[in-house]
Amino acid sequence: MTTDGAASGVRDTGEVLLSCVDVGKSYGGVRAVRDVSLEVRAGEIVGLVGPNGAGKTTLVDVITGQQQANTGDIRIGAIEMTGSPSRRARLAGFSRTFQHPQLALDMTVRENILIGGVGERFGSPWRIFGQAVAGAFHPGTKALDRRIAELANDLGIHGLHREVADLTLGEQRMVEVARALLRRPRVLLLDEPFAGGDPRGVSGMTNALSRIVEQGCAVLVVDHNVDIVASLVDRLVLMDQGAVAFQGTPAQALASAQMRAVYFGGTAG
Amino acid sequence: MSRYPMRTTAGWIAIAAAAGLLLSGCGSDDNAGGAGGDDIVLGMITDTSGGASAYAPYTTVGIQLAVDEINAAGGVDGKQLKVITENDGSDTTQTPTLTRRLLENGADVILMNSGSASAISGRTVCVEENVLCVAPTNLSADIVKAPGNENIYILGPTSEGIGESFAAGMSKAGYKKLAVIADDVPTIQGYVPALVGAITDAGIKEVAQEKIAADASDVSAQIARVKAAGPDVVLVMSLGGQTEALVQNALHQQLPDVQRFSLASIGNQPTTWDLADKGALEGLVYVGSIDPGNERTTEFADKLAKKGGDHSELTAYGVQGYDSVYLVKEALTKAGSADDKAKLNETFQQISGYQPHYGQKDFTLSYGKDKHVGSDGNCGLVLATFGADNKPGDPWPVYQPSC
Amino acid sequence: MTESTKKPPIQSEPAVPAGRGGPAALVLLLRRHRWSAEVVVTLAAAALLVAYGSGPSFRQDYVVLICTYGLLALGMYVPYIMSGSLSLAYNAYLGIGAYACALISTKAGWSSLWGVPIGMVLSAAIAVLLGLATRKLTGFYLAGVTLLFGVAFQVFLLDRVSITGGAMGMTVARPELFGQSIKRYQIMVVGVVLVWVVGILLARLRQSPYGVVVRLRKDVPQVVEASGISAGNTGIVSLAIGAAIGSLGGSLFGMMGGVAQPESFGLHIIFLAIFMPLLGGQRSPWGAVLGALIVVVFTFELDLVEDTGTLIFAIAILLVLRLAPEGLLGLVGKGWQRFCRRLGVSGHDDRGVR
Amino acid sequence: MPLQLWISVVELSCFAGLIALGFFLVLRGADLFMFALGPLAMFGAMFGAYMVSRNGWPVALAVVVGVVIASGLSVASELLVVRPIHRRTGGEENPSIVAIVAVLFLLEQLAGTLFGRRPLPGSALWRDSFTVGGAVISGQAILLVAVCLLAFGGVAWWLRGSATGRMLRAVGDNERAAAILGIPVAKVRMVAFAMAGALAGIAGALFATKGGVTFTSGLQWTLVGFLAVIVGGLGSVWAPLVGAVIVALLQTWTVYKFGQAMEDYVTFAVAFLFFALRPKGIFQTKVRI
Repeated sequence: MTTDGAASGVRDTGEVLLSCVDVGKSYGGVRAVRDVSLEVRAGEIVGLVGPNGAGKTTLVDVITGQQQANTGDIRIGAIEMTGSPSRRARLAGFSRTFQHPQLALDMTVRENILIGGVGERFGSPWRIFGQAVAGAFHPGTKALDRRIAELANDLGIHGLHREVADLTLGEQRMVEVARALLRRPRVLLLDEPFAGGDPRGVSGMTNALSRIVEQGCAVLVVDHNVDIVASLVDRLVLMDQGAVAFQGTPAQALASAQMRAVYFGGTAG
Repeated sequence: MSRYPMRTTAGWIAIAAAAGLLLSGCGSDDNAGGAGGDDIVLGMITDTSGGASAYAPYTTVGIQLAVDEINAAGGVDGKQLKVITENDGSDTTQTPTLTRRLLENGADVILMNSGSASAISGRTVCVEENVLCVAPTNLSADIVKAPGNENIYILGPTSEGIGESFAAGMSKAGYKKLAVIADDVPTIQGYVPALVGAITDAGIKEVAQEKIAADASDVSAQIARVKAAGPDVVLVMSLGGQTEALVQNALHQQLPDVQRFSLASIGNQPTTWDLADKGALEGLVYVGSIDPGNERTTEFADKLAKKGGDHSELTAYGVQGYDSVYLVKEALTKAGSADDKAKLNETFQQISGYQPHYGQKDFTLSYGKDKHVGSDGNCGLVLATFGADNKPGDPWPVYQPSC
Repeated sequence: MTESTKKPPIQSEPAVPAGRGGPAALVLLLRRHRWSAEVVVTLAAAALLVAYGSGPSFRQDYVVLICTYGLLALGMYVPYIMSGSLSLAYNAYLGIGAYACALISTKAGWSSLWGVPIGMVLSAAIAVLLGLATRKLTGFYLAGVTLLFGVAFQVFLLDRVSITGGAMGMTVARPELFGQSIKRYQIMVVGVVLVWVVGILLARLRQSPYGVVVRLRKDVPQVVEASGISAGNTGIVSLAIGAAIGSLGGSLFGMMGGVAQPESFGLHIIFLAIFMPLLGGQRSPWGAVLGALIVVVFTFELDLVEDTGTLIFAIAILLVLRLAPEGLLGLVGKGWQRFCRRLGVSGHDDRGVR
Repeated sequence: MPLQLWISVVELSCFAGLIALGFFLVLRGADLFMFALGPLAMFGAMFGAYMVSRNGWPVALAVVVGVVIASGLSVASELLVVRPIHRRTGGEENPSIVAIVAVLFLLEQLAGTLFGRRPLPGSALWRDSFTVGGAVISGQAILLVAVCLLAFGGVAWWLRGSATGRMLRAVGDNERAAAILGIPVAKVRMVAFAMAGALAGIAGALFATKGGVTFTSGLQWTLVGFLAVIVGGLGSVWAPLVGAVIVALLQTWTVYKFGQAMEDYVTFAVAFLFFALRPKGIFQTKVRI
């Protein structure tokens, strides 16, 4: 499968929305992430690939603020994120999906999406309390519901009032994407969006992604399956043993020795 | 509205079903309310499962004995007495509701045979419904404290009376420093201030006051504190049972030379005597209401023994239950019928000089508009001692309350 | 059976199936106006309750007890059922509500009605403090430490005689409004109205953004955080709301009974508080109210053989937990879905938002 | 403090320690706080006391049967209530807590209905008592201490030396991982519940002679054991015992110094402080992954 990152030249002019510089994270003596630097620009899709145990998940956790980096510097737009809790990342314009869909199974599709759009209303304890009081009297979700309906339509999600438990895994991933997109993020991180999905889900996801980037969003796709990701992204970042092994266009990456070494072992030829 | 979906598809159906259930409950309740129109109904709040269940059954036996006796003798003005009961388990949240339910089921008079706290919780009902309420065994003067006492009566002597008797006895015996050990049950804690107040008013100094958790398994810390305070007399207050035994054993062990006093509960509970170590109760003075020299008491004891069955041992509770029914009978006779509840309350207040079956020979009960405690003086009490066999024995030779 | 046949994506709302006009149309109508239906039916149930309480006077106590327990259960609803924080100090909140009314009327000489807001604010404040101190705890540890708080509170009521009146408690003066003392019957009506209003508000709250956030916090707290919301603060606010509602129930109870006593606020309250919402059903605040109704019926009507009411209640709880985790309303809901399916319409509201 | 109080501290420590050891086993084996252990201890003790006082059973027989019943009920609650609910909810914590609290409530009410709601006196296995330096030591207290030390030593040896013991620790650390490794998770959990129930039964039977037992005693007993675990932590088998000693010392000293009412305040304050400052107790477990 060969794919040429045709549009990459144009998109290079976009501003840098996510940047990691020399990020490192170790547990005890184990260095899970070593001096990783990468950046994602507006309107660009970057794939972060590597085999299991390459340090992808740790890097994602560090970027999202779920774990704190030992060294290095992470920025979303111009905002320094290092050491901030994950909810600050969201307020800086960062959205994500999860490797295992994080959805409340006994709640509806609409409700699971809705939370993606209300973060700024819950900024402080007092505002949370205000939301509780207001919520008891007036739902105040008219505009949000319209946007949810639009998004659902775009992403091909049907039956907003179904319980999430009734959805297929592919549909659940779409719900996560909708949640992440509800408040038009500047940076979107998709964590293994294709794992376990059916082919229809993959094509839906691909369509959705191209629309998202058109709106100037920076997208980072994390996956261990290089084949699917390569067809989709402008650039690939290959991780191995905690460090970046290769960066470049998908075509370059697939042809590279590093890729072969990482995926097929040093002896493979 | 459709924008506002409720996922509780069936919530309201269930509510409707529940409401239906309630309605059907309406119907059955009305039927259940049919206490025979020809009977005079005594509604009794009792406790078979809570804190007062240790003594309430004795009272019930006394009450039933009196009712049977009166019915056998032709009833009151040709009408038979009938007892209906509700169990509140000493849970004061339930008492008012159950009291009202007794009234709904036809009760003409209420007997409060549960804890003092229950009586207090239920007395608002007595006033609001203007119905005569008698608490046969409760000792707390708070039950009949104004305001809100218009319809409730106790027999007495109250905890204050007990305090006065203790005070007089302790003074006469020359004690100076008192230590109090009480369990933390609300009923007992309610007695503490009245009792201790009366004793300290008599010039005896309170050097220690200790609380014991009702389900305590260890009292050594409290006993050590008492010991450190150096009292020459100790007053133990509990509902009886294991807690009392625990304390008495420890006192017997740790402060063998200090005189001990206790409440009626230990005198009335043979099971507690067995829990105490051998000889641990010897010399203990308790305040009882049973005077072996009172002929009326022995007469009652004989009837009770003849009747037999559970809880037919002679206790003050049984006598007081028995007497409370006869008090009610006197009011009923005077009022002519039970139909006018307000009048029944008034005639109860006219009772004077009733000779109860407990206390000393000269003891009488009288009531009045402002006299809701029946006892005419403290000779309703008897101070008795325990013998070496852990059983109640002779009257305390030092002092006996008088009227 | 393949994935796709098992879970067909439901495309659009079917029209009323041909030839099944009557009942199916009714179901659709009800579903479309579910919210109005809920208001109407619960209002009718409240009216029935008032009608029931208009009979013999013991029923007024009965109804007020249902309302007290109803508010207690509704107080558990937001923090526990929706938000997943199992804080057990509810005997304290109920007690604070009752004692606030008692203290304000006996010590300050004001109308005991002032005790209502004071109790609510005080309870909420204590809930926040407890919540802040235990914010890192979950599950068993939170349950344990709040239980200890409940024990300490009861000891406080018994022990601080100068403040709480000790074992015998304190009287709560008949509440007065504009110089008029409020009658028992009126208190009962107010109680029913309170439960209904709180129930309706919580039903709305459940569907509001706050409700959605709080419920998601229970299952997927990391999503709440990733959406820019502090899961911890959301939980603490829910604890405060629950405590205030519980305190409201305590005030109602105190004003009706005319007395606040330590024995009314013992640990048995905690058991009731946990089990009532589960018994009735977690999907709706009305489940909590239904649970309260069942509890009162159990304690007063089900002493079949002496003193077995609570035992039967305990067994019922285990059976519900084991066999009908959705509670009684859940069972009814299942029946409803089956009924709808037989009519050929889906019981769920599948329409997208248009 | 007078010598007599030190003896009380030792007795209370051993009792709380035994309950806490039960908690420790279930926490280690199933990652659950088995709050119903106190009521299980109560149930065993009430059964024994009832049989001795009403049916004239020999004390030893009543104690043994009581312990077997406590252990059996513990296993039954795991099999019939806790495990099915644990499984249905995918190991969520709150439903498990509610299930255990429901068992606790049921045991209380069952005991109240079967054995009556009034306190029953426990019967001593060893009725003698000895006076040492003015303080009285009952034979039963000596028995309690001996059994306590034996139980702790035995469990420590079992955890380290036996295959099941080592599996127990693995399951509690990560049930899913243990299942993947082929450890019989269900069996290990059952063993933990059975042992905890038996320990509770022994503790209840031996301690009931001190102050009798009522159907409501169980909750208090649970709280004492809970506190011991909170203070001691889970870092070592002996941690619950250390926690129990500290709690017993503090409670006895508080009552001696300030009277009964302070006990519950101090109890709550200790729990509160430990939760706020050292939530994993004195002896912490090593980092789990």
